[in-house]
Amino acid sequence: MAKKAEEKGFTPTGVVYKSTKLPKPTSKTHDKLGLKKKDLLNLYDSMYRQRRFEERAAQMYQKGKFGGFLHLYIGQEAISTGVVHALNDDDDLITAYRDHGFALARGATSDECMAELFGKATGISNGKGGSMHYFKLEKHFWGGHAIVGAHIPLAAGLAFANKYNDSDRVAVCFFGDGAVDQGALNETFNMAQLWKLPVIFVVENNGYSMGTAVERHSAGDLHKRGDAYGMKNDIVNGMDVFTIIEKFQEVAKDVRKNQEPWFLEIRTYRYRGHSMSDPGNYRTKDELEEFKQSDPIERLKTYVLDKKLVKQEELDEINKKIDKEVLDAIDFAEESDFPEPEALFQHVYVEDDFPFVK
Amino acid sequence: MAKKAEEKGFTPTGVVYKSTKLPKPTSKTHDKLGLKKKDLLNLYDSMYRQRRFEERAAQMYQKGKFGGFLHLYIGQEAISTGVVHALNDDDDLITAYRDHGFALARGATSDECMAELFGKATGISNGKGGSMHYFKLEKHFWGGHAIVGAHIPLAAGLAFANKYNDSDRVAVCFFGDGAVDQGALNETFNMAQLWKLPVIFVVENNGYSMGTAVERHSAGDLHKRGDAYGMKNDIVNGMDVFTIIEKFQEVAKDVRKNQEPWFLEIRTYRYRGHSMSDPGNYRTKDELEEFKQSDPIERLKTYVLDKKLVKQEELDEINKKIDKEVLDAIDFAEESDFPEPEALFQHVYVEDDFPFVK
Amino acid sequence: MAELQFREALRAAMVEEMRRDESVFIMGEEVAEYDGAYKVTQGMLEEFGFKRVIDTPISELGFSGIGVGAAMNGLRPIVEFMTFNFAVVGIDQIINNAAKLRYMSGGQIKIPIVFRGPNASAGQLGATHSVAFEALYGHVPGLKVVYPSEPGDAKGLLKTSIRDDNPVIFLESEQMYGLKGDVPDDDDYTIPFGVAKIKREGSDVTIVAHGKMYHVAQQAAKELAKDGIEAEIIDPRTIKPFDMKTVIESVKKTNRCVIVDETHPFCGIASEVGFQLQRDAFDYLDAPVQRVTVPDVPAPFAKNLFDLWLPGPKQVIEAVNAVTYRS
Amino acid sequence: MAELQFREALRAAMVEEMRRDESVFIMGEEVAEYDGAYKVTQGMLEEFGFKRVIDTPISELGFSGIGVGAAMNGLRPIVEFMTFNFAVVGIDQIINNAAKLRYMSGGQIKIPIVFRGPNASAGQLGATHSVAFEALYGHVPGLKVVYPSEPGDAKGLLKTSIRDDNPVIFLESEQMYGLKGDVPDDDDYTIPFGVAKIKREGSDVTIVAHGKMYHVAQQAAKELAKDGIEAEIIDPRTIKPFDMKTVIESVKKTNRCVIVDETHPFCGIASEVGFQLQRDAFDYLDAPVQRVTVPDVPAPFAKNLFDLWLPGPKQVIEAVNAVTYRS
Ligand SMILES: Cc1ncc(C[n+]2csc(CCOP(=O)(O)OP(=O)(O)O)c2C)c(N)n1
Ligand SMILES: Cc1ncc(C[n+]2csc(CCOP(=O)(O)OP(=O)(O)O)c2C)c(N)n1
Ligand SMILES: [Mg+2]
Ligand SMILES: [Mg+2]
Repeated sequence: MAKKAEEKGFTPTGVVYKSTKLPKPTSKTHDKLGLKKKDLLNLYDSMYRQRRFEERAAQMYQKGKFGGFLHLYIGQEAISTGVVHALNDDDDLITAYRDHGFALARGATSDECMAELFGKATGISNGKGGSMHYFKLEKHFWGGHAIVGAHIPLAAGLAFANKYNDSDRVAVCFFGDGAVDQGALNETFNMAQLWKLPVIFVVENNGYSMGTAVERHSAGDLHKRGDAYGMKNDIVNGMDVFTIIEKFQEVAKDVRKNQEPWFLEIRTYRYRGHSMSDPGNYRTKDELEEFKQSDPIERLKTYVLDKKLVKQEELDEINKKIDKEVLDAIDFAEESDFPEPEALFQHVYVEDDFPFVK
Repeated sequence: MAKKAEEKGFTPTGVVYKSTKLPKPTSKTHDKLGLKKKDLLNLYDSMYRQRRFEERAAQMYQKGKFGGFLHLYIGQEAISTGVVHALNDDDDLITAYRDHGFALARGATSDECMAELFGKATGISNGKGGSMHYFKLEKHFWGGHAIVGAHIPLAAGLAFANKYNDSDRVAVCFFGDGAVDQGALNETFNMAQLWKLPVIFVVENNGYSMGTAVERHSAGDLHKRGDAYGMKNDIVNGMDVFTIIEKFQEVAKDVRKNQEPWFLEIRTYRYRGHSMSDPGNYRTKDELEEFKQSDPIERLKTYVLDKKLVKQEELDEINKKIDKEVLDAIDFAEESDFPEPEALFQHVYVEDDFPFVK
Repeated sequence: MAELQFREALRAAMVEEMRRDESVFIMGEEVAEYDGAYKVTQGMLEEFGFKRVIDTPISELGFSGIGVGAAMNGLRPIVEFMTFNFAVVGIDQIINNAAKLRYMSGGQIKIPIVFRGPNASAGQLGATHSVAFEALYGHVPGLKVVYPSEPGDAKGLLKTSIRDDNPVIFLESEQMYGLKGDVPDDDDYTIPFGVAKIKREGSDVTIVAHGKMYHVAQQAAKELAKDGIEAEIIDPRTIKPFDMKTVIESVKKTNRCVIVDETHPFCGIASEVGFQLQRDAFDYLDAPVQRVTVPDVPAPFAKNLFDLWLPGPKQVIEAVNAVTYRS
Repeated sequence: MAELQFREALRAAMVEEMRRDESVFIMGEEVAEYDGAYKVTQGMLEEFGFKRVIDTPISELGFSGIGVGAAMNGLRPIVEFMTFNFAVVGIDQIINNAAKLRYMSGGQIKIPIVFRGPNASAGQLGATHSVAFEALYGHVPGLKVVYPSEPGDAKGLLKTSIRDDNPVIFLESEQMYGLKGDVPDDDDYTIPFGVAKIKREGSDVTIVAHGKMYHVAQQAAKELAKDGIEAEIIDPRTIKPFDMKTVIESVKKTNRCVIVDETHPFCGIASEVGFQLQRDAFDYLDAPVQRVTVPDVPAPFAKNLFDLWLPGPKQVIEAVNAVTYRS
């Protein structure tokens, strides 16, 4: 379809781009990372829940059970899972619109997540946010943000408050490779470095911003955007949960101690289209298949089985439990009530009696 | 007044900041740079005009002859002068609100520049822009922009059109160190590099963004903001017109040939306050005096006199001519008419009969 | 005359103008290789190549400004926003640069640029994705603002916009891209700005409605007709300039007016039209002008709340009942 | 009660609130070491130190967002813009994040933040530095908007703003910072939002005017009084919520209304007030509501043009003559 790159023009096209290249995973074993059997099962449980939840959500979407956009995190689960394991429960997480995985990893229930998709009052944002706007403040999960890049300053603000209040909390901000091109990132990086804010910025470089391969939208290696400010930075393999855990333990420790920001580029891949309507014509099947070879769930499974740390039945047990949990969540969502009509005017302001203009 | 930096907080204060450090000037002599006697006199003429124009403008402002803001370029004249010499006349220049120097260097008359300050119809922007918004398109001078950082994308757009039209023109964009913190810069840098636009971005690092020393507002060395995108960059001494000429000849040639952007950090100093109302308490007298030692006009003068390239009388002649020119410009401005009342509704749209809402 | 989808009509306008004038080009997120997030630009990369159909990074501030700079320097950019909600991060380039540079330069600068893309709500996309921006842009002198409701108007007005030497904000609707309608084939089919169209004649009440709301007005009018109320529907088509003359003429006949408008009520389009009507047709009004708008709250996600939020025929009928004193 | 300058009244409000509540802090360009571009924050660094009085880079988008994030996480930021014209580059954080996050999170998030600084024109500063933004912010649900005209109101309303748990846009005027007026010393002197003040009583015409235009209205009223016309002047003080009740009550008495407003006319504050008046006080209006605004053009630099551009008593008198049928 597209013209040749040799033709004179601006953003080149028609070239088969290799979207992203994985750095080596860690060679550390689970015990070196302090992971007990219980932890390994928990990691598996968390990743599988995210995967299963989204597979079912996609089915429900295709059945027309709910509207709006739906962006799936499938393929990237090692990141949410590893980060949540490595951090303290009161560290603050914030992400973009591809947010189901983080909410679930942080302990939101399948019920409330599914109900949100259905726009029900029992949803994680009371049905007012939808797929892109999950929030769960009691778990220190700050959303779910759909203006690309616009939550990056918010993350620095969370960290600012943590530092102001002498709290020991670290804020972690996730965004896609597409968000790296928003000026919000740079303004925030500069202030975070100047003010030495305890925040970890993380780009989940999954190779594409919608249909645009990363080298077609960003000049230079993404992690280098930190260099300009003297911000510590690194590249990380995002398909291996051990690597994520190792890196975030290390970085969180540094940030907590030195009260200084970090920028991590995590290389990963999304198996599905950008959203449900995306056929993904901009990439090759081969590329997709290659990344599926490093599937984080399969990888952990193989590891624990090969090392005989866990029995197949134990994993089957988890699968069964979660399969049922997610099916129940669909029932829960379907049976839940829509918000009351009055909810339309609630939560605009803190007051319930604000005199809205008619 | 200010508290100690050791106290816990964010942007530190109360420290005597060394705002900016000059790199070495070029050791090349005028003939190595291809400068004839005529050129040397022209350079002197240009710098002295800018200086004298602004000294008089300041007097008129203090006398209450006109309103608005007035930001003086005094101390930085080697940059405008050197750049204009090094570039082709149809290369496109654009700058921020500290714009008198560039307009004059590019051949705008003292008359039209002074008349603009007075808000007269004979002004360089017909009295509609004022000090911060000089425009002279026939000289490829694109303004005069007062939203910090907002003209940086415009410069890339000028370069985009030049490339699109296969023109050989290069666009050069000047901005202050304060503008480096605007996200507009980064978004533009990324696209300029991706699209290989023939544009030279130049930060005139004069040590301060208003009252904020550069290390209090920007993390890291400014020129490094180019590294993130793989953009060629360098630091330049801005108090020596030969250095500017040398560097811009070299860089413009590279940009013209390779159709790729550059980022230059020019270290310079402004002698006056940020604007007329600024007493400049944030800096020491010593610092100011130190920089005045490297005054670009004095420097050129000493050079041409020491080398006996030019006689003192020749310089005196220029001074006299320009002193009179600027005084005449004041008369011209005072005697010129204000815009006609109809001008209020002109130039909003290209049509003269646009049906404005009442 | 052909029957085209709204998106096809927009594409036809752009393709024809790009064939006609080398200086016209389009840039935006996913406009080239992806063929457009909503397929408005489908096939354009193929025809015009990647010099004139340009994928941008997600840098609305940057590429809006690059567009303005390119326009200053002789080109005629079409800048597509994936939606106008995302243009908010780039809005400084529109309201401070595009709208004001000509004025501040004393007429030296000309900025022939079109900013276009979907506006207002498109179903359950949540608060940040559902704002109608015509009041905001209409408020800013130096911009022209267009929001067509039908494919034919879309083609003619987009061609006019591309040929216009001023910055034009051209608003569309995701939900109308599939809408079909008659579209003249004529390569020079342009529609002048500031000329409203009476799209339904009636003598009992004037309904002013643009963009997506125009269709809501039509539905309401059908219902009302069953009840013997004949509504005259005026589609202003361009928000700035706004053709108040046609509205006032109509109100002189009907003596009643309802404005249907997807912007928020406070300082919205309806406020402006209503204000001017009371000022300039005071003696002709037999009832206060009423407005039907989204409420003064952000867009909710839940389907039931969203349906309450978005104006529908029911609210229009109620407003007509109010101005005709039937309620 | 002390006589204070407007800037001193603002400072008093901030200083008192910062003494009262550790979680209140201020950030912005030149607010600390420089003592404020317009000296509103003079001495605050000295008292509160550089943890709570913070100089920012020129990164309006970034520091607005950091403010919102800090507010979400328990602090109560005051964000000073050097002027609201510069906030345009950061406006996404205000209208997409600050205004909408509470709603989208189903009420989980609370954002107690004040964005404050000079608004509207301040003499010959050119088109990019002269915009009045109250219509734009008022249009956006989720924000409260305040624009006081006198030092006493400024103190009381700023204290209310800082204590409010919602995002508040607090508009000031460079040209009014030196204005003196009586200001209560009371540490708990707060003024509720949405309560207009009748600042001059009269029976012949109602003039609604806020911010800098309030003073223009007062000048006009003085002139008119010489002519036997007694104007009632209402200063709404807060734009959102807007106290229409007080306006309507007044119009029921005077039957005529003029709105003086520094926003541009199209979808400006005057449009909204005028619209609501015709809708809700239709039967009480003896003449169409008139508006006096800046024209539908950017601000010019030249003194003579600027003076034509900015509404003055003359235009207000003309409008009053129109509504009283004296012209
Ligand atoms: C400011 C803004 N511009 C455009 C969009 C539309 N949009 C939503 S997601 C997206 C792609 C983002 O890709 P990336 O950041 O790589 O995240 P990923 O989808 O890969 O997780 C775009 C263009 C938006 N939401 N906000
Ligand atoms: C977006 C924006 N924010 C703030 C301002 C106010 N302002 C004007 S100039 C200036 C300082 C800029 O300093 P710098 O970029 O170093 O340029 P210099 O004055 O040194 O030439 C500030 C804060 C503005 N004009 N635009
Ligand atoms: Mg991506
Ligand atoms: Mg500077």
